[in-house]
Amino acid sequence: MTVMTYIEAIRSTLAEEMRRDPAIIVLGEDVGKKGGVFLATDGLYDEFGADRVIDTPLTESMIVGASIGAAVNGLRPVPEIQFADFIMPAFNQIVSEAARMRYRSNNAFGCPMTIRAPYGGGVHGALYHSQSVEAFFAHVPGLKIVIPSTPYDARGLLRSSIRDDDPVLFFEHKKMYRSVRGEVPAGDYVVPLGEAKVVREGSQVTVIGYGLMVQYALEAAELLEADGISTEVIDIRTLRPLDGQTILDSVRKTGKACVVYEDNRFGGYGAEIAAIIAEEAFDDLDGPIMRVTGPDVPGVPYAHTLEEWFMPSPDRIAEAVRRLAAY
Amino acid sequence: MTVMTYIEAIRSTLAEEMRRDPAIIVLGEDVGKKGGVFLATDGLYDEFGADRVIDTPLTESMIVGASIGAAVNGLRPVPEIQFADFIMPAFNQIVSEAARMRYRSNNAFGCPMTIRAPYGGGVHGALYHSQSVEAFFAHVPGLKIVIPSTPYDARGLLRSSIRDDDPVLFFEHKKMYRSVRGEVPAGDYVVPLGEAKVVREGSQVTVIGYGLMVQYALEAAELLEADGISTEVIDIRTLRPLDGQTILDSVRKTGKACVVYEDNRFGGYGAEIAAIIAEEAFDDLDGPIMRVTGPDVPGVPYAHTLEEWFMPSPDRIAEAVRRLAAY
Amino acid sequence: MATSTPPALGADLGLTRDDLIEMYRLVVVTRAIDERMWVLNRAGKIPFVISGQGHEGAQVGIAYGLQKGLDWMVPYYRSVASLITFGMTPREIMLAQFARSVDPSSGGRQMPGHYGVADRNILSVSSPVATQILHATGIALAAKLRKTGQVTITYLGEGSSNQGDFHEALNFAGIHHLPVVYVVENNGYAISVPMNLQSAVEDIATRGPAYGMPGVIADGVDVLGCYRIGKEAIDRARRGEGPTLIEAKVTRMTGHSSDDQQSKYRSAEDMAAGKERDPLPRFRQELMDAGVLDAAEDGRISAEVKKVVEDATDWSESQVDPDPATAQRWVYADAPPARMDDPLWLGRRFMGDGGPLTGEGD
Amino acid sequence: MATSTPPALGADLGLTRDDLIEMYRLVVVTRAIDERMWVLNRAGKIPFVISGQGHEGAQVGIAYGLQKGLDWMVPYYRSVASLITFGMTPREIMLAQFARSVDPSSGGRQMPGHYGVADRNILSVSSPVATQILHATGIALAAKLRKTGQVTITYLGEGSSNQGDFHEALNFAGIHHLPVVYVVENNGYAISVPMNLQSAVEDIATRGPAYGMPGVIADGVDVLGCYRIGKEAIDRARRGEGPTLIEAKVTRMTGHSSDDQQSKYRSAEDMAAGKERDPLPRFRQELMDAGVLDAAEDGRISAEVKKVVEDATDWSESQVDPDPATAQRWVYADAPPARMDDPLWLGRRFMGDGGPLTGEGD
Ligand SMILES: Cc1ncc(C[n+]2csc(CCOP(=O)(O)OP(=O)(O)O)c2C)c(N)n1
Ligand SMILES: Cc1ncc(C[n+]2csc(CCOP(=O)(O)OP(=O)(O)O)c2C)c(N)n1
Ligand SMILES: [Mg+2]
Ligand SMILES: [Mg+2]
Repeated sequence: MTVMTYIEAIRSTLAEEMRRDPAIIVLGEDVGKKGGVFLATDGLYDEFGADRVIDTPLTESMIVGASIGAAVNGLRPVPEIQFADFIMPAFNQIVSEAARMRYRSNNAFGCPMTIRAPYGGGVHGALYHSQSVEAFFAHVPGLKIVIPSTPYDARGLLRSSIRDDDPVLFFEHKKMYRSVRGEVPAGDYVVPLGEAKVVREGSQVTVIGYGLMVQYALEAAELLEADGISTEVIDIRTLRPLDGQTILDSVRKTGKACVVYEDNRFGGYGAEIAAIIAEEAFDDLDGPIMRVTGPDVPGVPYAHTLEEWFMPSPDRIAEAVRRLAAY
Repeated sequence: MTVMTYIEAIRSTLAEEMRRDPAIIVLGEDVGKKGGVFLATDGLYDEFGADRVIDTPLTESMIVGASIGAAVNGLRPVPEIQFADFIMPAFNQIVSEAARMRYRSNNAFGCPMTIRAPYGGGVHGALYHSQSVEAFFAHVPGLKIVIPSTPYDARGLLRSSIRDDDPVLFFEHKKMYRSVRGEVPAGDYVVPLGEAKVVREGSQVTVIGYGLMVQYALEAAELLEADGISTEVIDIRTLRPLDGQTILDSVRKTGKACVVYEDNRFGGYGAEIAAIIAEEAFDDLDGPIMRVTGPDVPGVPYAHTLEEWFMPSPDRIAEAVRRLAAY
Repeated sequence: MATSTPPALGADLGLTRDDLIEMYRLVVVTRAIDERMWVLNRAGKIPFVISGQGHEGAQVGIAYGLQKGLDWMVPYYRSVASLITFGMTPREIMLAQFARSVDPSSGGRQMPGHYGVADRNILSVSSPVATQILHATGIALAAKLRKTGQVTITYLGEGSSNQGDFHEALNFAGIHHLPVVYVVENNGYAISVPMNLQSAVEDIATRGPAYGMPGVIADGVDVLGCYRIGKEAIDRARRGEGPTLIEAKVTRMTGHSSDDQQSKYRSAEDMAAGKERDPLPRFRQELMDAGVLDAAEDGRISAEVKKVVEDATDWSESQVDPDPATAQRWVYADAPPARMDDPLWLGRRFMGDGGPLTGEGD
Repeated sequence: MATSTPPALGADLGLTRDDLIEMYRLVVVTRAIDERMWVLNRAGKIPFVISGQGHEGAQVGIAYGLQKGLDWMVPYYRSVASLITFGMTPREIMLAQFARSVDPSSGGRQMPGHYGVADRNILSVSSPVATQILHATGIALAAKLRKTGQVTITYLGEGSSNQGDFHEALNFAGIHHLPVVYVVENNGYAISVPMNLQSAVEDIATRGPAYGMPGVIADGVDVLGCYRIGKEAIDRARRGEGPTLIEAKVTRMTGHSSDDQQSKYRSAEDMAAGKERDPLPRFRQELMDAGVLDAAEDGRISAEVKKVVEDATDWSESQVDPDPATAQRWVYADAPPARMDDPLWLGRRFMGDGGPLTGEGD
């Protein structure tokens, strides 16, 4: 067992996968000599050279579109989008092309690639360096969406993503890069896509989240334990395909569900989880399905006073669970 | 009272608004001499000339991006995206720019424009001429999303949209263009944005939809009446800002809700409606919140056998309501 | 008729008489398939046609220099002549029109015009224009990195070349000297929008130098001229000298598609001038003048083509429609998981199998 | 020192001595503000700096020919010198650094570098690069249709000019001969990516002709040369003759931003060569050589600028932070409706006001 940071988990896994499979290339803005603006690809250029670690022009549609072509012709690209906020110029290539290549060709062509992008707020990045964009993509059949919340999962899920034969969007919460550390075993383990995980067992309320919000939910659960409230916490890990069974099993046990996401509330990813619970576990529900989310303004504002106002926090999660428990 | 088709309602309202306000311009691919591929802008070029009815290059990002600039400098653009499927290249301009201009500038700049686009399946248009794209945009604070289901509402809502000071996405179901007719009064009435409508009163189950699905829900309600089931049907009309009150009032009355949308189920717009009901009206619910939707495949396939498989129908809605009523 | 012996037509291009006849046959068969589509459309048998009439000369000429079984083609919706030149069969083209289950392009999932055949390195095409230009660029990147020796050719209309993806693709290919050939088929219209409202320059080829690559104009009625320009670009790419932008000046002899009425926005003279630039009679005359083709051989070709088109039509029409039970396959490579985004799982009760209303919990 | 009287510097450009001094002052004050930002950053007072050092000469020169109060400016994040030339004040620039509530650019909502002032026709800027090029094009379209006589100028980096939006914008402006000037400030790097990996051509100006417009290279150390090129483009636009693409060759004297360590990817020689192309000492020397400026006047300017920067810093720092109670305003022009997407409505119970857990219905 080694202890490493979240970003080191990603960096080391990229290096190991590139050693394992010569078809893997990394491409994106500043991923080469600079090693990425967060240093997630640091060292790869030195080890694998300019052919396999490609500093691209500042053109996201090209980064994804050329990756699609490269994937079709035998490579396994791992493009980086510098910030999830800047994935929008590539929206057409991801949603209209990568996601649909297999279905539209009746399985004649596939598109194995893993698009990595740092996302999330709380880092003083303002409207355009703080976004959560998972809801846009989790809605799209043909894509797989992964958001790890620990170094262990980051390694296991990144391996599974890169080895998957379909396009995966792999979002990394940038606030966790250096603030979250954790144990990782040696060896080539994988965490399969499509499996959620109960990260804390409890009996009264189920809290469901992903990414940084799992960390916050666990902090909230500690606060709640002091109040005598027993909270179960589920880390979704793969947003698509979703492991609904693990969620339903838990909610059938606790009878109460609180969905947490950092993105804008209205139409956010967690709405689907609430809808599934309301459809499939209605008889077991003992209270309304709550959501703790970011507010419905267009992005996290910059000034620290405003940024604090935006972000969901352990306290706000705990407050919601308290009310739900008392319901 | 005159009777007109859905598309004639749109065409005539565009012409009337352009007569009323010289700041309005229409721009897009083939909107000029050809009058649009569906003829929604037919006659405008002849009446208003090439300055106000602009045949653009085949570049959606430009169509929206230039409209943003034109709106900032005193015009009121009404860009057309030829098919909603082809709005993706403009995603960045809509989501990162138009939606955020006012918020990010603290109200120094606004962006009044109405992006029109035909959407929807059942017209033999296959994967790329059948899409429902509302979920992507309804999630975005700063945008308003409108989908009328009758000629009356098309006129009243298009007027409100064009006169609104913020960016509106106005989606028109292309299957309704010529198949739906209805009465429209003379005069300059508006239907305000943000108001849903109970289009059929009933007591046992509330069906909530928009666009073509409202027509299907009404057909289903007729079938159900024959079975002795009383169905209330709500037409959302404005997807953002949503009139939640009308939905909650109805569900509190009937105790049962079925949400209908044509888009892929997972993470579709209706998930938010289900989530809101599950959060706000839990105590009044007498059954699970159902959804009747398109399946989770990447688009409506072309062959008629496959297209039929995809599309929600009055029968499928009726079947869902029957089960819910019996619950 | 020609009794003296000047250098044989095509000899300077390395083309044999068989090559010339084959190129001619490719133009003829494509035109015949296209005309059949319109007949089928008017007969109500296929709901949608998008036509390449007027583009065939440029397409056959430019694609004839490719290496089948090695190179890649990334087509667009008017590419039927390119595709047939590169090895797609008339039956395969017709299957797409009828959207039958054995259609190799999409199993009937896509509209006609969205071709693709994996075993012949023809990439599946979508509707949003110009996206494929980036895919071709990525295929060429992989070819370069993997040292496969493959050349990739891709096609789009002049209207589509104004899309951002075109700019980003050519720039990247220019930077890395990728083995790719970009062909803009300029027919003067993007549906109804004429060239002067589509583009700030008359010749799209002007844009080549903006990406550090040659921009070459090919005259679409001159099949052998197109071959020469195509072959040069393909060879240049294969030698590792980088990409080329070819603009083929062609004519759109029909409406944009079966949904379009071009008389609404084109003058009669303009349409007549377009018809004048039909590559088929010109090529036939060129071959006859050079003594490569005579009326008898032309008749044999016509008869053969007629049979091919009959066969392709009848055979395709007789194939079965796709089975709705297969409609949910191939969203992913792995079998649909018994999970939420599988319609049979979550939506089972409304997808027709009448499962229970509530979950196992009750 | 110059005792004979050759034609006065700038006379051929229509610039008076006062103009020259003012242009110099603009360069000096922008540099001083920029340097102050770095001091404040190191002192932990502002978390992020994005710097225009090395770009000021081109910016002042090109923008000096605009008509304040009429024309439009659509800037990018390094545009401080352009903005000050066009009428933004040092206080307004500093307010953005401190993200104070009275910041006219965004009320503290955006990161520093995202300027905009409505009453001076300076459009609010976002982070995704090159989007603003289309906004400028649309502003120019409105100016043309409304016959306002306005010229629009917009700016971006050479890296950003590879984005699709650039292509689509210049093409549209070229088609309609819009009154707009596109300025690419080429500092050789997009963060760490050097020119040869960003662009297939060395000079972005090469791309002008691809859009039917002149592409002109301006040397960013030659302030008056930049003025000449800028003025010509502005005048041309105003005369209705259409757009111009200007490429200003500049140098980035700092890291990309305060988050960047440029020594990781740039050699010491390369960075030293960049510093050599600092426009400030060159312009000072040029003015001194021409007898426009002497040491005493330079000293007076420095002293004045020092005061301006002090004032801007102290005053801005003393302003209040934005009030979180305002954070939900201006999502829309109308007051937030009491509806679902108003966080106070649906989310009220978790937004801090402790409302009831269930709705009115129970
Ligand atoms: C992104 C996108 N926008 C709009 C369309 C609709 N559309 C299909 S073909 C076409 C015109 C294409 O013109 P051009 O590129 O010149 O090719 P041509 O059809 O003339 O061969 C348009 C507007 C589309 N398919 N994709
Ligand atoms: C669409 C998008 N992708 C990535 C970024 C991140 N980013 C900010 S500035 C920059 C480099 C810009 O380089 P250039 O255009 O040359 O301007 P310079 O900073 O050199 O002035 C990058 C990659 C962004 N802001 N927007
Ligand atoms: Mg064309
Ligand atoms: Mg630069």
